Amino acid sequence: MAKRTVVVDPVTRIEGHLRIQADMDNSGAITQATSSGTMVRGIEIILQGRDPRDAWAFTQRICGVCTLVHGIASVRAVEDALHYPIPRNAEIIRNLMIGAQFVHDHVMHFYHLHALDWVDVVSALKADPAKTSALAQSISSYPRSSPGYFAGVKEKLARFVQSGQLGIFANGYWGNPAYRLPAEANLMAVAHYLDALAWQREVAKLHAIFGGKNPHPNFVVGGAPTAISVGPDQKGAGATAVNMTGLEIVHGVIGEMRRFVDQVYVPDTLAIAGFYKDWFRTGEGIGNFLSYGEFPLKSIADTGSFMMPRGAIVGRDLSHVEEVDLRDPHQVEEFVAHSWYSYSTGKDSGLHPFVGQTNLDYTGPKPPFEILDKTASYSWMKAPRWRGKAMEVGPLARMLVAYAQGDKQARELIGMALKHLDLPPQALFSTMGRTAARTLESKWIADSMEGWYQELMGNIRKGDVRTFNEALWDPGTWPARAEGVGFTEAPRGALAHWVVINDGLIENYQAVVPSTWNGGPRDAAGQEGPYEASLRGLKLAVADQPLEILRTIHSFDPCIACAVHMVDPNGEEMLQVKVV
Amino acid sequence: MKEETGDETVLDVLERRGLTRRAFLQVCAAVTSALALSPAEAARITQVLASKPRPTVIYLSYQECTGCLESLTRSFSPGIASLIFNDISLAFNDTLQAAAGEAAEEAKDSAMKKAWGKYVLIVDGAVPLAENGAYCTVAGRSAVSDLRHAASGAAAVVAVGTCASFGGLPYAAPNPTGAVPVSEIVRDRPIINVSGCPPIAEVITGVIIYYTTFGLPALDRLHRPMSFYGNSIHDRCYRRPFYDRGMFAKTFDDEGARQGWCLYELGCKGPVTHNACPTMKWNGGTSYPIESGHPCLGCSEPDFWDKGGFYRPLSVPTGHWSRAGVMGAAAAAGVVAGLGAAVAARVRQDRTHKPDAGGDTNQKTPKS
Amino acid sequence: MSGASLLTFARGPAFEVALAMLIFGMVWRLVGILALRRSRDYSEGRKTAGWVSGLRVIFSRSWPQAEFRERVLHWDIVSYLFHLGYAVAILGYLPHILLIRNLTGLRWPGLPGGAIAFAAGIAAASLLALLGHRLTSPVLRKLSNFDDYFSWFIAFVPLITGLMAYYNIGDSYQMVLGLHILSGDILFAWLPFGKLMHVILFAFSRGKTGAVYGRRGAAI
Amino acid sequence: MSRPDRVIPIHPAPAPPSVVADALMREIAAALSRYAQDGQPHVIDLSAMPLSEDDTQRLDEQLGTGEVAIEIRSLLYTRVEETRYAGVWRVRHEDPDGSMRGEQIEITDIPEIVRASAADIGRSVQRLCADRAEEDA
Repeated sequence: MAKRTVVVDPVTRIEGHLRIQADMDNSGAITQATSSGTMVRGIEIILQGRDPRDAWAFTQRICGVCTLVHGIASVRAVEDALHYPIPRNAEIIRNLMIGAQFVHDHVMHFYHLHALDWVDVVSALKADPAKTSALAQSISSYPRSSPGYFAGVKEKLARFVQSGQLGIFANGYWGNPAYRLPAEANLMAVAHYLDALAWQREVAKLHAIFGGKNPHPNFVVGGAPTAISVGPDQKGAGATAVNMTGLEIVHGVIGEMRRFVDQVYVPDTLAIAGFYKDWFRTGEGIGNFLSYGEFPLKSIADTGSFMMPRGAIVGRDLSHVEEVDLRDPHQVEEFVAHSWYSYSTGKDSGLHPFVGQTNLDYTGPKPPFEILDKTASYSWMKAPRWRGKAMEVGPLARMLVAYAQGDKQARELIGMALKHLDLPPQALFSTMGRTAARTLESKWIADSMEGWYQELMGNIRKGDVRTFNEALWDPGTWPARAEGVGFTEAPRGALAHWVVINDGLIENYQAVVPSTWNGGPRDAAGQEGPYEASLRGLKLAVADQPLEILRTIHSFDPCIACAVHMVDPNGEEMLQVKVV
Repeated sequence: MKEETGDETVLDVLERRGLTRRAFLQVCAAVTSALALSPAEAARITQVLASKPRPTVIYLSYQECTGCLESLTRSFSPGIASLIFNDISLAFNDTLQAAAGEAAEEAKDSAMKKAWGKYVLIVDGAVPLAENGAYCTVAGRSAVSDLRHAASGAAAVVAVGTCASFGGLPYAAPNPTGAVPVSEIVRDRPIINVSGCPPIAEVITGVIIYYTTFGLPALDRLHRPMSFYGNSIHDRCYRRPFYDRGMFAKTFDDEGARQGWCLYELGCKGPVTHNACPTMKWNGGTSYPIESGHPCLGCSEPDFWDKGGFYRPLSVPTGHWSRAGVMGAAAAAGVVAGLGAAVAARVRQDRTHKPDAGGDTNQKTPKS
Repeated sequence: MSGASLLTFARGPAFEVALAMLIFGMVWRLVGILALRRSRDYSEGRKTAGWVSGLRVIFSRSWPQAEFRERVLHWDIVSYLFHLGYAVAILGYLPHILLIRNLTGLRWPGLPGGAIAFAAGIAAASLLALLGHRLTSPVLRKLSNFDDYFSWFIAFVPLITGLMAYYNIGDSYQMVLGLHILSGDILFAWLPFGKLMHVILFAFSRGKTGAVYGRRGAAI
Repeated sequence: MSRPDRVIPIHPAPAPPSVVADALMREIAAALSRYAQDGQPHVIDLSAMPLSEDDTQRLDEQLGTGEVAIEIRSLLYTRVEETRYAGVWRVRHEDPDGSMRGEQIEITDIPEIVRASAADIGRSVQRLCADRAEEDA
């Protein structure tokens, strides 16, 4: 195999369009990968001079997939700047909304994006429904597991294939030797893939109750927008979506989520992972992990009360968790050495987001172009660094930080999985480790949602229906100048927004998003981001079926069904990878 | 595997796939239901689907957040919607393409070529023009050139979402990337705008299904289908009676808010926003923003990002100017002009009545 | 211009310009009048506290004198209806109150939409009647100048566009609302420069008259 | 799922009267007598109607269930049921995930969707002959 550069564009739609150029050596192993964001909308520029209470709606449109995370980070940033406390009920509602986003996103990612990297759909046609049923019943109490049910799924699948159209399952690498599941496991996964499709539409209803719609549910600085219209003296009971019916829908959704995670998602992950144990040894990336923490169990100001703790792990060292301070000018910095931006302080300098700059400065080739010069600027993403280091963010980072801090639930969940799979903790630093961490945290969150729901109902019963604090709503009450940072854990990782408010209006706004942590370009010192690093050394077993690249890229959760489109430097199509 | 001829009907597709006429009747029933058609129109749908060649649909994305496509997938199920999109109409979509099972770029080109001049082009996202289009590139090509090419072979263009319809967020002041809506680039094709940020799932599917069966729907001035955008949110809002009675929530969590009073005072843009939220609602009819206590952002209207703030009531000025400065200057100018006028009047007085005639009590007040 | 952009224009730059003109004009007129040279009255006042009479006249002249009452009363009533209806529509309607709050920080509870529409309807009808009177009465017609008709028009348009917006008449609500707000902007801008300034000046002119006559001991 | 304690009183909105159901029953009666006279079938699409819950319930009660029920498992899942009035059928189409995709009342002897079409029968003949030939060979 000759040395070559492959271009993968677009890879996925994380915040627009992602392009990867990978240099390969003679053996077909990737020697260097570059990750480029090829779309920019200048939202940070658009925000300047606007009412900070409006900012959530703008930033939410950064991404319609993990739709609510930017809204949350934004309202928290403004509240942080104004020292604006919100009622506990609002905090709970936000927890429920973020939690629902997590579970929805993770299940969708696993079944509709990632599972087919491991599951051979066509092989499922050879499965025996009775044996599949036995297998399913041996690992889970999920009720849809009768031989008849699996026979029905198989029949449907057969009809797809016979009609010459695989529909949603088309164009995978079916038959590739890298697939290792027995036919029965494949059939079971296909059945659950279909179930998850119907399930996801239902669980989006939680957002519709509290936020009016999904995608892009509504938020408000100072609390939650929806007044609770239940309670002994509420004459208008039923007047808002958060009435008894609405709360029962919410509870129903939580029940659906827990049921699906417990009975389907967790058993499937463990079953599939058991067949791919070698993937617990590859695709690590950089070994530095960062979590801002999420799910305040008391209040957002009390960082110690978070269900998922905050912290940083450097160089795989699980014995030590470093403290993270988002206001510290020496911790989070963004670099633009290889990005299409300029800084007034110089191209190689790093800037803390409070003094961050968004000066679009495109220096790349005029489109149409074939190749981007990796030694120059090549991305619309900046390169965020923590104390100068590239950090991986996401489920693995969260679970590791919790694990390293001795969190009981994290230890229990990870311990259970490792024991089940008979693996050491080091196995977590891997492609499959990332995937498993995602599943485990889904369970952790889904179970916690029930508790938050009960806490909310308890408050309502006690007569506490407060959801909004009016005290600082009027900009006339604000200080002349304020700075704040709002953070959240998005399903794909740590996210924070920094806002500087001057005279009631936004003076500067900077969002540092998970995609830039994981997918950003190299920095001034030449350090790669996690995407770039994790692809280094990866080999394709079958040249035109880069299943291995997909497995690793998808383990970072590139949010939705994507098309990986590879072109060689001459513009000729060489490889084409499509993922359902 | 898939032998496509340019003029297959939906019935042909199903028969080729080995399905019976019963499946066809099921599709007709589902489409009828999706569009809420009268029995007379329902009969026509059966006829159209059995006789008219199925349209090719091509879906492209530019400066977007994927929210529109996400919304679309919320209505997806293994049933009718995916059937319509994947099996009957949709020939290319970056994201859902996997389902069609053909090499993406090839599929796009061949689908376009095969149905050149006849396909329906769906676009989401705005298109940036600044920097020769470098602010959004797909496979190294600028969005604007990609769109021009695709549109030149389209029978009609459906702009999904407010970004594609009216520019949306990228277009918001100061529009750093020079973004424009689809209609600025495509000028010689019929355009249907399906606005909203994002649009309601069932509205997107409804419009596309309508177009693929009946052709262009009736459109309003902004090229939005009347059937979904004919009424304002305010007209159909369940809180409208409170507006009429003068009962308004003053904050997000007062007595009025809990009792579902009108959100006008909190900045609701319902009166000037046309969309189907109050009737169709979101996520399977669960709720819509106003029902969930938040004022309508007006997201299906042009320039909704630039109307002075989401929490500023409609009747309140948008106030982009520095009011204190400008108004102070106006007052100061008024003082100067007033004093000037008075001095002029005094001078005139003095000139008319000689100083030695002082003490004239019959002095007339100057003409004002 | 589309309805939406008209509305944005009316709420934005047009309003700011109108407000600036209103402030400028008001200050100009008031300063101009207050800074005029007052002629001294050398006679000995019959009463010392002329301002009491001044205050009284501000109100007493709000009702026709007995001598003229029979002849003018019903037109006075129509005029009252107009002024009251206008005031209720402006000060009782929540969207207007929110505007005033935005400008001054003051607010008060609003009235139901039906009451506002009724008041505005009365105001519009009486304004039409007054115009009819002006056109049909030979004396009034002789006395009327451009300012009278223009001011009538400026006062009438916001009323009628407001009613149209309320009842959603016309095919674009945004356009009608935009026109309504724009007509309000024009009303603001024109107010200091024509006879509409009487909303402020009536107090000064009557007060001055009352004070002067009071000092001279005239029965008022 | 377990329901939360019902200490919170619920104030359900008064249900709108079931005017639509009554109108529908009149339409069905008229259509059935027309069908009896001149064999003119009639279809009422329920999905396009503003049926309240009360309406649906009233309709279910008044139409009842008759002797015949047919399931069609094709692209969608369709259930065809005769009502207690012979010649009046209810046809419901569902997605595989169970969500309703359309519902009609048909006044006819056998609903159109149940019949095997000539084209389908033709294809069956070919298939059957081919299968037989294979078997024989």
